[in-house]
Amino acid sequence: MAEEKSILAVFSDIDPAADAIEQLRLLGVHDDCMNVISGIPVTEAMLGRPSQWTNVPRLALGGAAAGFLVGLFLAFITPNMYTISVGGQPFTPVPPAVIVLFEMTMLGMLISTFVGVFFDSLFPNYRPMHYVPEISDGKIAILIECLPPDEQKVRDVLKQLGAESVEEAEAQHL
Amino acid sequence: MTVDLNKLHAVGAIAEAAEGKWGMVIDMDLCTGCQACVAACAMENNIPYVEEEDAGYGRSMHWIRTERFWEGEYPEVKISGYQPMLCQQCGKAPCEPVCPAFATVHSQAEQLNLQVYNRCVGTRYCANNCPYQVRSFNWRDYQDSRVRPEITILANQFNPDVTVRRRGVMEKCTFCIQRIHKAQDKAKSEGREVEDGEFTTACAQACPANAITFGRIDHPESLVSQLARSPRAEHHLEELGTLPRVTYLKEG
Amino acid sequence: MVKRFFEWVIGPMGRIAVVIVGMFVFSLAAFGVYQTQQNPKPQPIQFPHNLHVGLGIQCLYCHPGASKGPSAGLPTISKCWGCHQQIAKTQTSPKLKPLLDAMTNGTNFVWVPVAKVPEFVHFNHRPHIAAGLNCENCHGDMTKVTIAENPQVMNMGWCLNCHRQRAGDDEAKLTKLTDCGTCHY
Amino acid sequence: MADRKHHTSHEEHLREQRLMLDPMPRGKMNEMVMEAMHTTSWKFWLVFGLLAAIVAYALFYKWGVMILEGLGVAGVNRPSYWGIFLVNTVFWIGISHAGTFISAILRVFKAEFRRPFTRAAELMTTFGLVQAGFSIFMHMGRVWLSYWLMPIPNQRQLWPNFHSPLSWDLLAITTYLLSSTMYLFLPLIPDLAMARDRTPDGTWQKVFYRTLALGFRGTEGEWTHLRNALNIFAFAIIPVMFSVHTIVSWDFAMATRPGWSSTIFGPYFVIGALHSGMGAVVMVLAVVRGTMKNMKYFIRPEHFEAIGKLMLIISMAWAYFFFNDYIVQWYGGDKWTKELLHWHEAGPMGWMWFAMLIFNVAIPWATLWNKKWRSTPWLIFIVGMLINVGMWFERYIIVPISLTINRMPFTWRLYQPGIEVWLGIGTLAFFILLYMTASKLIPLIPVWEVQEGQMAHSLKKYGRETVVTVSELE
Amino acid sequence: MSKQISRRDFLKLATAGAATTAVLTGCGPTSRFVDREPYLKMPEYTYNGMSTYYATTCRECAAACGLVVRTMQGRAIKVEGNANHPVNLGKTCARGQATLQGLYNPDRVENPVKQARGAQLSQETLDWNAAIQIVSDALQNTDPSEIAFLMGMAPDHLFDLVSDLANAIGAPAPVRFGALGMFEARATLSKAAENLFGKVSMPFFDLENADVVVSFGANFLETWLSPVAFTRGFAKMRRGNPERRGYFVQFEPRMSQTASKADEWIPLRPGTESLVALALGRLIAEARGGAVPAAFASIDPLTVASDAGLKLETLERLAQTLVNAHHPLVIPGGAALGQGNGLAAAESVLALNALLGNFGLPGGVFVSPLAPAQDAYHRPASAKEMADFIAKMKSGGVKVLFIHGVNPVFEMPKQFGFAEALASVPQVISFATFPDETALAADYILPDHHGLESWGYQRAVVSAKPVLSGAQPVVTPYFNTRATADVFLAAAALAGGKFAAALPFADEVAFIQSKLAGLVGEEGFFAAPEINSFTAYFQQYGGWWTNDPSLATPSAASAIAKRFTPAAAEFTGEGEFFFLPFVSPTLGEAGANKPWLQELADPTTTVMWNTWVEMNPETAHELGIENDDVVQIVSEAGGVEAPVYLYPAIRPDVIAMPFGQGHTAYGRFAAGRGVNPADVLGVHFNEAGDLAFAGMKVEVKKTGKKKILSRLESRIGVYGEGLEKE
Repeated sequence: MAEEKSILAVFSDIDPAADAIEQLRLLGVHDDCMNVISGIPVTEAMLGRPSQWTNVPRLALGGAAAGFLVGLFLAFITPNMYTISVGGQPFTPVPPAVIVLFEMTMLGMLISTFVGVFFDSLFPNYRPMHYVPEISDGKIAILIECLPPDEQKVRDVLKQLGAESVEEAEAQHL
Repeated sequence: MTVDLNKLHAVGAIAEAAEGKWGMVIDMDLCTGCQACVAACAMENNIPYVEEEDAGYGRSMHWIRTERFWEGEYPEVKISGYQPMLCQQCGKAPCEPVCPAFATVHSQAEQLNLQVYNRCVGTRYCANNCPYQVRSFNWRDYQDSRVRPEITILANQFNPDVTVRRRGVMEKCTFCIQRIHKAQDKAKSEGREVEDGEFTTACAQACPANAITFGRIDHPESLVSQLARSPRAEHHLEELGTLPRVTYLKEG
Repeated sequence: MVKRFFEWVIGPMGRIAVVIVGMFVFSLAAFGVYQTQQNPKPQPIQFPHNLHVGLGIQCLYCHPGASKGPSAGLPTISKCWGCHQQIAKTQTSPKLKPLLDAMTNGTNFVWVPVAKVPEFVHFNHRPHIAAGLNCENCHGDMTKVTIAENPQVMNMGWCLNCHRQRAGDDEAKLTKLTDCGTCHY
Repeated sequence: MADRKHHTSHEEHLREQRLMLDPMPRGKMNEMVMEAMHTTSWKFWLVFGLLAAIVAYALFYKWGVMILEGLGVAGVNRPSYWGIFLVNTVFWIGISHAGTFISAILRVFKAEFRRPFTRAAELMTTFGLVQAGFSIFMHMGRVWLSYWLMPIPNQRQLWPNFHSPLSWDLLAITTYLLSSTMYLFLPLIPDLAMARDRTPDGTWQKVFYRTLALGFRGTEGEWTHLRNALNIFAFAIIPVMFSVHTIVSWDFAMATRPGWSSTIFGPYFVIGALHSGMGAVVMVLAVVRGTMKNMKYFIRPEHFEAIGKLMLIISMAWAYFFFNDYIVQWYGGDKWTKELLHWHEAGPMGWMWFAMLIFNVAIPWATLWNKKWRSTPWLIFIVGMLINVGMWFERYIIVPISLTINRMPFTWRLYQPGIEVWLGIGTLAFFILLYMTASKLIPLIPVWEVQEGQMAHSLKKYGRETVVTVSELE
Repeated sequence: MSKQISRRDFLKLATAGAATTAVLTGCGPTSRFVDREPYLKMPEYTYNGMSTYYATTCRECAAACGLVVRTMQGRAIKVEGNANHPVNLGKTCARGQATLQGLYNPDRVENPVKQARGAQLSQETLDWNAAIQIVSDALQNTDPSEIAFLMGMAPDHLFDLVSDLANAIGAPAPVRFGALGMFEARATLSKAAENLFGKVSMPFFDLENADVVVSFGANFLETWLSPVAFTRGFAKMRRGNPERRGYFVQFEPRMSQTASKADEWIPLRPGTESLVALALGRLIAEARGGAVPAAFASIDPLTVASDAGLKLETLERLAQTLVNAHHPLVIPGGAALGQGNGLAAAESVLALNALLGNFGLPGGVFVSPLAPAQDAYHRPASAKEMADFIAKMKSGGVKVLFIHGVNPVFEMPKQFGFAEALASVPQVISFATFPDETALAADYILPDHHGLESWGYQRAVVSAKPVLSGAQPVVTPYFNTRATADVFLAAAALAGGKFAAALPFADEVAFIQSKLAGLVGEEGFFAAPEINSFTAYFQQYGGWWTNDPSLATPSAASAIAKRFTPAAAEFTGEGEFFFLPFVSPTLGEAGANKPWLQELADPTTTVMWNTWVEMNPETAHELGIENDDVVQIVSEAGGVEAPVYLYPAIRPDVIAMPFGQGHTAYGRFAAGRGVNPADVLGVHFNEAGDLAFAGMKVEVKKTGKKKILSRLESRIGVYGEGLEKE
């Protein structure tokens, strides 16, 4: 589909954007074909959008588990590689091991959360993307991909509902 | 007989092993404070001198020092017994677990506290944690001939059996472990056990008053064990549960 | 200001500067590597181990300390002379001239030790020999080399490996052989 | 009409007071933040150059001297083996607690006043930890071998000793440094994107922001992932923060020394850390408000007022923990502990002990109870500074002064600082230098968070009273 | 670099790796393997890395302790005691331990030099042949009566050799002197023994077997006569008998290290020792009942007690203790003899022993045996004799002076004017090992070996058995030095005639053998049928001594019968303080050039690396003096400045100073460090001709300066300094 075009409609406020999304849905634009780009975290509920799927919590959990395993290795395996007795303590005392386990678990969890954001958001991504810099000045943009055949209708609706500009989205260097 | 601390995961069992292997008894009634032990130790163990300023600032490197306090007021004043203070080779040493690099560890073969110089990174935690304050730290390059030209010739007397330490390393009394090894090696090559009194530490060897006795504390018939059972015997700061291997015989 | 610096860096002078700085860093690194790659000092005499061992001379003849104490020892010149004075070739051979000179002038060879452990390691040959190890277990096959070379990287991992292997299941032996105080004091 | 007028003026008054009720168009706000970043006077460069010189001399040159000559050039001795090095380490770790406290705990509890200065506080966390790391590495006798403390595989199979509190410390500080840096970075991404959008092409800043913004656009997915991650961070970093200073306190509490072996040291240190951390935040905010352009809009007396309240509470908590520690030690009556307590109060450094109590308790209590006083930036700046001095004294009392007294009276000896004073000054200068650099490179105000907050705030009239309401957006 | 790289480069990497680890991990430039292969031809019995032990004699003081020195590849690395040696039975003192720092001292005289009395050690080195020529010329071209030999205290082979030489050529007998002898008043003790026992000898005190010991100032645990032997004896006395712990009382105005080990330290007014001893005698006699012997009859204990500042009850109690004792022993020594009435003090204490009836009994007083190969007891010169010697030098009676083993410019009080006297001697030849003050004032320094590099023998000063302690080189000489005995032998041979005839020996070993020849076949620790095997054993065992003690019992009768005219000592000087110099227990008289001795804490004060003035805290408080305040001690002879140490155990009217520091030369560790209390001393003698070093009163002046003394002890922990009182 070489023909496929995207439209970027820029709104200055949340209300018209929410209305526009509703109208678009009536026009047959599927939710998956829409994306809202905003400078502040506008929640899905405000715009009446389905909630987004995110892997971050799962990744965090996995990272925690991995960190825990590393902690186990450090606390219980490494002292047995070269057994050295100190201060009459056992080689693998549990109380200090708890500390190691805790720190490594937290480290694993937080690193994987951080990496999770990158992973889920496909960061870093320096390829050209549909964007207008005004978004970071508070505008809300709706990016409509996979346009229905009656493209003009969509444009009209957006215009009617107060879009400041409705333009063919151009990929640009961010 | 060596007690294998590997298998012992309980404190009680460690206390059982607490008698250790090598022990020392110091008779404070005999110690005259003459410093012969200090000099002998310095000569045996390549201990640097630190010169006036550092010495007066608590940086002297002696592995053994004689402590003495005053009691009473003139004219009924007296010195409360010279107490040679050296590493007590604790069975449960507070210095050991706190080293992050395993530089001070408990020798399971010899039941001694070891200081592994080359592993030491110089956090000085062990010295902080030593209730006896007997660890000394190489604050400067005291043994470097580039810093001190006289070391070039003084180094001729260095004991090749003991590492020459450089700056940033903690050190302490080793119970003359080089002599222990030597005696054990000799005994082994002759197919026998080390005999009591066959060798001794440099301090005990020098002590003119014979106030220091060194030997196998786990052999009940050895001289040091017999002395350690004396009614005058006490351990310094015993209440900390460090299980010191040096026994002091009180005056009187 | 910073921007101008960046512009300057991108410009020709900046590139030259970057190249110079890079070369400086590189040469420092190269110097460091060079320092660790120095040839050991040359031996005073090109001693052919293979020849002597081939003649049936035991290692302990020239390195008698190995069976008695910590150091195997390097032979003094009188030891060399003990045999070589009876060998006619000693007087003529150019290779043996250093020996002849040393003997006539009463000077000594300063051998360059090859198999060295760091100073904080206290190694004792005697127990190793007593444990049934042969010289070549650590020093390599001397019938194959002329000037002695050290075939092993003599580090702690290597020591421990062998100690652990030889201790086997004997707990007491393992304790002794992996005790820090056995080598470090 | 009069009534109405009254209401209007009351509303206006509220708006003037509270940033959250004083919304501003996003573009304008962005511009203000960017302008603050880009407006640099010669004074800035003067201070910057001065600090750079101090860092080069006091921190790096002096440290080099110390590495080459050994720790003898410092004042550490037997029995004060640690000296100012550890004082500074604890101090900087304490400072670093403020960032997490403000941005994580207050985020979790949805304390809205936090919004404009979470970043300023988080920066302190990261930079403070960097200084703590410097301090702790400096005090090592052979710092070039410090990598031995890392759990790195090696041919000897000898790993670090996890019995040692210092090993825990290393793990905890590493964890904290990494996670606080990540926690600083995540909410920064949208602001970096904003800076990117506002930076003209062809400048190095554009490259810088473009690189760091990672291609962030603000799509729904990106926001969701970010929000989720921030929630996880906000919750998870709190126990990490508590663990860090607790473990630092265990460096002391695990030791068999009179005065150190105290079970309350953990929470006592944490509260102490917050105490000095909040003091430092106040100082930073006052300076930022005073010196940077447009910051009077973002940082208002209400913020000082709110932090002042927190400081007062923390000061009370600190006093409680201090007294708790003191009375338990005193009541125990152990010979050496008594000697130590006597030494604290009646020793040659006794003035420090009293100064600590005055700075940490008396002065905050005397000033912060008053709403007007605690809203006055310069006043609270001074209080914050005194608290920091007091907390530094507290650590000084815990480390070198307590180290003087041990169970071997024959070795007691006073500690006289040497080169470590320079090194301490160096870390302080480096901290400020890093902060100044950051203030010119990254938006110091998290614009999107402020906007989000302003979106949620509104005024509502109940009868004749106009009140502020906050709606939960998430 | 492709295929060939593997092994050779690997090897390089490995070696370099070892070097890198060495540097990284803290063992760098100074190695524990310092050039330890100096052997050209390694002895058959030597293996690398294995030690060889040689028996020899300690030369740090004149006590002649036996040493066993551990050497490795030609370097001495540790001094240990010779377990067979009767003087020290395997024990050593700190000074003996540190002798290695003398051997490898960075400031030794490395070559014979033409010193020409310069301020610094001359760089103008001499050839040894030229040096011997100089000695030979000096011997030949000088009238024998104008040749003088000044030697150290040790009665050793060199003394014998020089005596023989002097005898043969008609020169005056060599003079032996040492600061230790001066500060112990040895001449006084032997004079007292001579007066009472009728024989020139040293009394022997059997400390080992005594059970109650009362010492009048004898610092036998520090430097007195033979400290190691006495310390052993003390230990035996204290704990040797499992049933009874020995009781020890010390009378001394200042608590010395010895007194600090006493069960009772009784500070008495300086100069009243003889009175107290006599009073004790009277009390003992009275307690026993029966007649009071003549010696004690004329004393009134009550007056004595008040004169000495004691309580009569103390004396009575002590008398009772002595009466009840099985083996009581009273020892005179130290500062008690170094006063105007020192001889009387020594005699009255010996008389007290006679009264206690311990002469010739275990734990009592004996007459020391003569050492092997000795015809009569030679005591070192007293201060009076030195003064006479100095007068002779000043009057031009000495044209050539040979000095060996003594440093009188430093050791003698300035008032004696030794340095000036030296200037009036045309030729001074020093044999010093170290560039000390006297050596620098010489025309030539022909350095002797260090003690551990030398041959010789030495007679024990104090021993129950006759002991001839053997010395042999344990290492080859490190510098271009030569044994002084060899120099004299070579010079004599060069001079020919009566000189060569007096010393017909190839080298010093031959001379030593000639002296040992008389012992061949004697029953002793070993017996050898002929001289060569005797010499071999002599070296191997570190000397020769008899198996059994050969102590003689003095007669008690004359001692008890002597009539004393009891009087307290006279003091010279105007000041308000008694001045009490004592020899530093750790430094001795010549230890200041050894850094480790400097760093040893003084046992009682724990001061290191400096000189201090001991003062009672009360006195200091009254004078407004604090710790570390520099004060000036002023006497008629001059003044010295030193920091104050507030010493809790010293009489308020006494100030004390250690002797041992205050060098102006003597190497980098000694020069310019501390002050020399001898500079305060005036020329006053007791009846025996010994210096009345403790017989002065001095003034103390504040200077307003401060010098922090380096102490091992904590001022906070030991004295509560810096803490407000609770």
